[in-house]
Amino acid sequence: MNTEKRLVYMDHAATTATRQDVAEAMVPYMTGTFGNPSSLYDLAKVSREAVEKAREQVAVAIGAEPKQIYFTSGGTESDNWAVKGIAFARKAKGNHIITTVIEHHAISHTCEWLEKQGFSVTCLPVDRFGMVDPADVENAITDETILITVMMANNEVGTIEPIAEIGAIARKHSVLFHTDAVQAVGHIPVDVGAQNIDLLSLSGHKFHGPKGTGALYIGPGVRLDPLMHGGAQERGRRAGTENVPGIVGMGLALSLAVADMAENAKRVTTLRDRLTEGMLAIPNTYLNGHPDKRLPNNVNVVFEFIEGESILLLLNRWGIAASTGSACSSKSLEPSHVLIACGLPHDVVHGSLRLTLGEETTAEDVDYVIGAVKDVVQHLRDMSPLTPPELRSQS
Amino acid sequence: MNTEKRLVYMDHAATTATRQDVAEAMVPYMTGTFGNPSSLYDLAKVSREAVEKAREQVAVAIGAEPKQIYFTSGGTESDNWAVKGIAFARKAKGNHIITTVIEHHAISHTCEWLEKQGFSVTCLPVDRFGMVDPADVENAITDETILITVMMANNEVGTIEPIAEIGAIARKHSVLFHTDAVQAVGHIPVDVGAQNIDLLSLSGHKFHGPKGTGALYIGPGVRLDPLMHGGAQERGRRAGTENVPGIVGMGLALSLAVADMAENAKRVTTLRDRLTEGMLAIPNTYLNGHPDKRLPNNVNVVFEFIEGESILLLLNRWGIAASTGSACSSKSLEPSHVLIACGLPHDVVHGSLRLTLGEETTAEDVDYVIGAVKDVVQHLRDMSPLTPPELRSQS
Amino acid sequence: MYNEKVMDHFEHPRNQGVIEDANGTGEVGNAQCGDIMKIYLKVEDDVITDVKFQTFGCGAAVASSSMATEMIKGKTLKEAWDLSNKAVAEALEGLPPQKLHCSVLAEESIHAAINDYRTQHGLEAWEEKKGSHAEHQH
Amino acid sequence: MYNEKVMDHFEHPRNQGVIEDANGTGEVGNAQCGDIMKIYLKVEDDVITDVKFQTFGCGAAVASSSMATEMIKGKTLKEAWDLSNKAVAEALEGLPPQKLHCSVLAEESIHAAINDYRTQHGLEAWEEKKGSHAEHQH
Ligand SMILES: Cc1ncc(COP(=O)(O)O)c(C=O)c1O
Ligand SMILES: Cc1ncc(COP(=O)(O)O)c(C=O)c1O
Repeated sequence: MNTEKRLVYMDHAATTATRQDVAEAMVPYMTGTFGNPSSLYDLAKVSREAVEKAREQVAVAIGAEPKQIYFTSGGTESDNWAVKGIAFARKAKGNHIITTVIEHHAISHTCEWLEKQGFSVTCLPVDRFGMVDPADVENAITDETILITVMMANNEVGTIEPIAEIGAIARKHSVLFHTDAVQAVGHIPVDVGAQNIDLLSLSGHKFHGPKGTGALYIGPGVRLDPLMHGGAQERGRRAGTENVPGIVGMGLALSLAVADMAENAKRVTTLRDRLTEGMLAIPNTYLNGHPDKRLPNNVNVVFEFIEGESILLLLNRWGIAASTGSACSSKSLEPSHVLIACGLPHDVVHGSLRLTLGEETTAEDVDYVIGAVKDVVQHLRDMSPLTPPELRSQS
Repeated sequence: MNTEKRLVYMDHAATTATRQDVAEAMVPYMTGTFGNPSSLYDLAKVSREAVEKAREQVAVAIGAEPKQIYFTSGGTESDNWAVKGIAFARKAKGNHIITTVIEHHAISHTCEWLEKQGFSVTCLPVDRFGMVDPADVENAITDETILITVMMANNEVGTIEPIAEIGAIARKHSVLFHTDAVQAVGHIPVDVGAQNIDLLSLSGHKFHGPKGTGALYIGPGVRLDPLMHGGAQERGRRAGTENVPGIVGMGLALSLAVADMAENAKRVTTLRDRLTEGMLAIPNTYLNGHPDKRLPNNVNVVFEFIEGESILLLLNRWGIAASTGSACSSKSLEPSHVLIACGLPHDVVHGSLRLTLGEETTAEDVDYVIGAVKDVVQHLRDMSPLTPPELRSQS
Repeated sequence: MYNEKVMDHFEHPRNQGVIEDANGTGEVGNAQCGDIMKIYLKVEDDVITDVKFQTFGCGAAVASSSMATEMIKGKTLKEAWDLSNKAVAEALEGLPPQKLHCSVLAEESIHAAINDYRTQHGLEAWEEKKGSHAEHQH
Repeated sequence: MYNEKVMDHFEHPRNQGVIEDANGTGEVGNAQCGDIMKIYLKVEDDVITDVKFQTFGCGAAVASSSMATEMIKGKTLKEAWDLSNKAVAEALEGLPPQKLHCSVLAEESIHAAINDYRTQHGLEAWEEKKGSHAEHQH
């Protein structure tokens, strides 16, 4: 650790800071203009208009109409609502749901719970790049199929799925299609029309908006049960007093993210590729996910002979915040289901490292991280009983 | 309208402004200390500690232990989670739920949905003061009963229910007991132990905390299905990236509310009684809810011969924000189920007005409101075909 | 919720009150539904020379009464009969969808008052167009 | 997540490395579970005069190896055998509940190394106390 220590946040896929301007835009709706938008006095009107403006900002960002956007408390709620809402609303039509092995737990655990309620779930495999095959989707459809849910971009390995093709297949067979676009929205182009999407989940804190905010896009004619029963908010589909400041912040953050998206993605992709190169220069290191059909900000690699939590702890001492798919760092003590699904051997899966870049990431940050990771990997390989002699330090 | 116009917020039961100090305490957790509490680096540690501090603040406020507090996105989510969570977890034990006619829609619509899923719901009546009779609860219990849910204080008429007694009955019969304490917490003393409560819902924006925050208290040994499936947050019971700023704000707001509660309640009760007196001095006007077992901040009256939405619109022109149980102001076009349940005739129920006071309400505000309401009521009575001649203006 | 035109008619209702010597009156709605409209007509030579209303109801109900009475004043009975709820809502520059029934109430109360005049004067009551009130559902 | 003591042993592991002429070695765990611990013993006159470890695993696994080797250095084989995983965890001033199995791994790897020494030297392997490893479940 002979370099000057700096703070480098490389976990943008986990969460992002709320932009300063976004936070500032929220505060007035907390303290001054705090009215309940459902009320009828003037104070409420201002809140209501702010909510409707945000609805339009979100709609525009994904090619939807404002009235198709419903605000929620986050990606998890949107996912739960879409899947359970469709399942319960359509159970008279059929009880079969198609999903994939690489979904976020907000989808997979929801599907498992629905299985306990009598639904039947098909969980499609992926190839070694984490890619779903649209042909598999088509083959899995039965007369009973009521919903297909496939994520737009994977949160661990960054692979971008063939959503438009899957959507077209769903439409051809008149099956509803939901996509968890939590990692995609604000980062890559999304268009619910062109991509044949019936329902789409997004989450505010993944694009520098506030935590505890999200939205579900519900396409024309799609009927689903509420997840939140109660008041008549959100045109009777999602009850609960509206989180006005959060909604305002999410709308603003998304409109800003989308405005900068093309330029930003280009810049971040360059840095990503530089970082990937630096990682792969370390021997016995492999890239996870798709080589180019991947999120502009995602690097996910696996180092043989060492374990991920140890890597994170040592990187933390370098001031670097990152993530791993190792079981040891997960509360469930299960290694990443995504890496396993991509065919990574069980004994290697523990050595993964996910680095996700952001707008503020610089080339210096990247070079600093490359140096730190090299040091850390060597340190841990020297300690590991698995490391072959030629990879040990000459000390 | 010959008085100087002021702004008087009389709708604290709908929502409250986030305190300035609370909003300021939240901002750093948006922009600087934004880490995902589930991660393992230092940035996350600060978030995690802030969340745990808030958990303790909430626990202390209701006599619980921190590990029994689970953060949610609001009162609606807490209610949905409690009722659906228990229903699905215990459906093998029984399918019967006991509730009351005066619950918030977050409970009543949830129960109606569960009825469609095959559960059976008993909806207990109330007396003319909106009070539930504990004996009715006991009589409704069957071998199939898995949950009793009765609100702690009613949001429309302010009546405080005999929660400790109902809790004791539930315990005697080994049935779980949930209470929607959204209107109570931070306003009147709550103690989950002394009141025999197994599950309790609360909502941050009702005590000057942020919107989009809430909590569910889950007592020892109580098992329920998640409403939000996904990640392992909140000890695996409530998935979704934690809304750290919101949680911090709610914890702080509640601890401040509870610190001032006794003094504040005394002051507000005095103002409430002054306002009630002023209202009842208007002829053909009646108080709704219980005369003294009611929330310190709630005044709910009904004026014969006029309609509530009109009252609100005119009060708004006086700068007064208030609420009504009239069908005309509700999106569902149904008049208040609570007022109907209290036995108010259908032709009178439309003329109700709810005024809910707050910490910042002054005696001058109260007198201004009394003057305004008198003027407005007379104006509308003069316009109404129902008003008897002796109540019309001499013009 | 309401536009400025509606609010203007709600706060400054035209023709509010009673005509003591009205020769046609009509009342529709009921208190249970939350709105009642009563129309007083003074008809001379088939022309409405004066009109007043009393209304128990929401902002849209009051505004619809006010606007509708303005629109029929000085009109023949036939012209007044033909005033549709849609015309009233349009004159108000729009009502929220759940409030359209208030304009229907205005149409209905005018019809009731006209037929009251007609039957009192030995004329046959005019018939409502079928289905025209589909929107007024409680 | 970890206390300072654990982090100190993780970042500055004591006795990490290999003893080329060890007369007892033990390896437990497997890569699939994410942790492997290997212990090297140098035993002279029934006393552990030197000990080293190699570990593949998380922070708690490394820290447990480091602490356990410190605790048995200079001890008799019997004393070393009696070192419980609980004692290791306590010496580390506590481990998160889901990480307690790492201290079990330390105990097990020491036992394996001791029995390796014993069997190599014509002694009978000692028997594990029954149920002592209940916490180590993968
Ligand atoms: C792909 C994906 N889906 C869903 C979620 C859940 O979103 P949130 O944590 O905002 O509820 C996340 C992030 O954690 C995610 O990456
Ligand atoms: C008694 C009661 N329960 C539940 C709720 C719902 O809370 P929220 O709107 O915060 O979801 C409210 C407030 O609207 C309430 O008054």
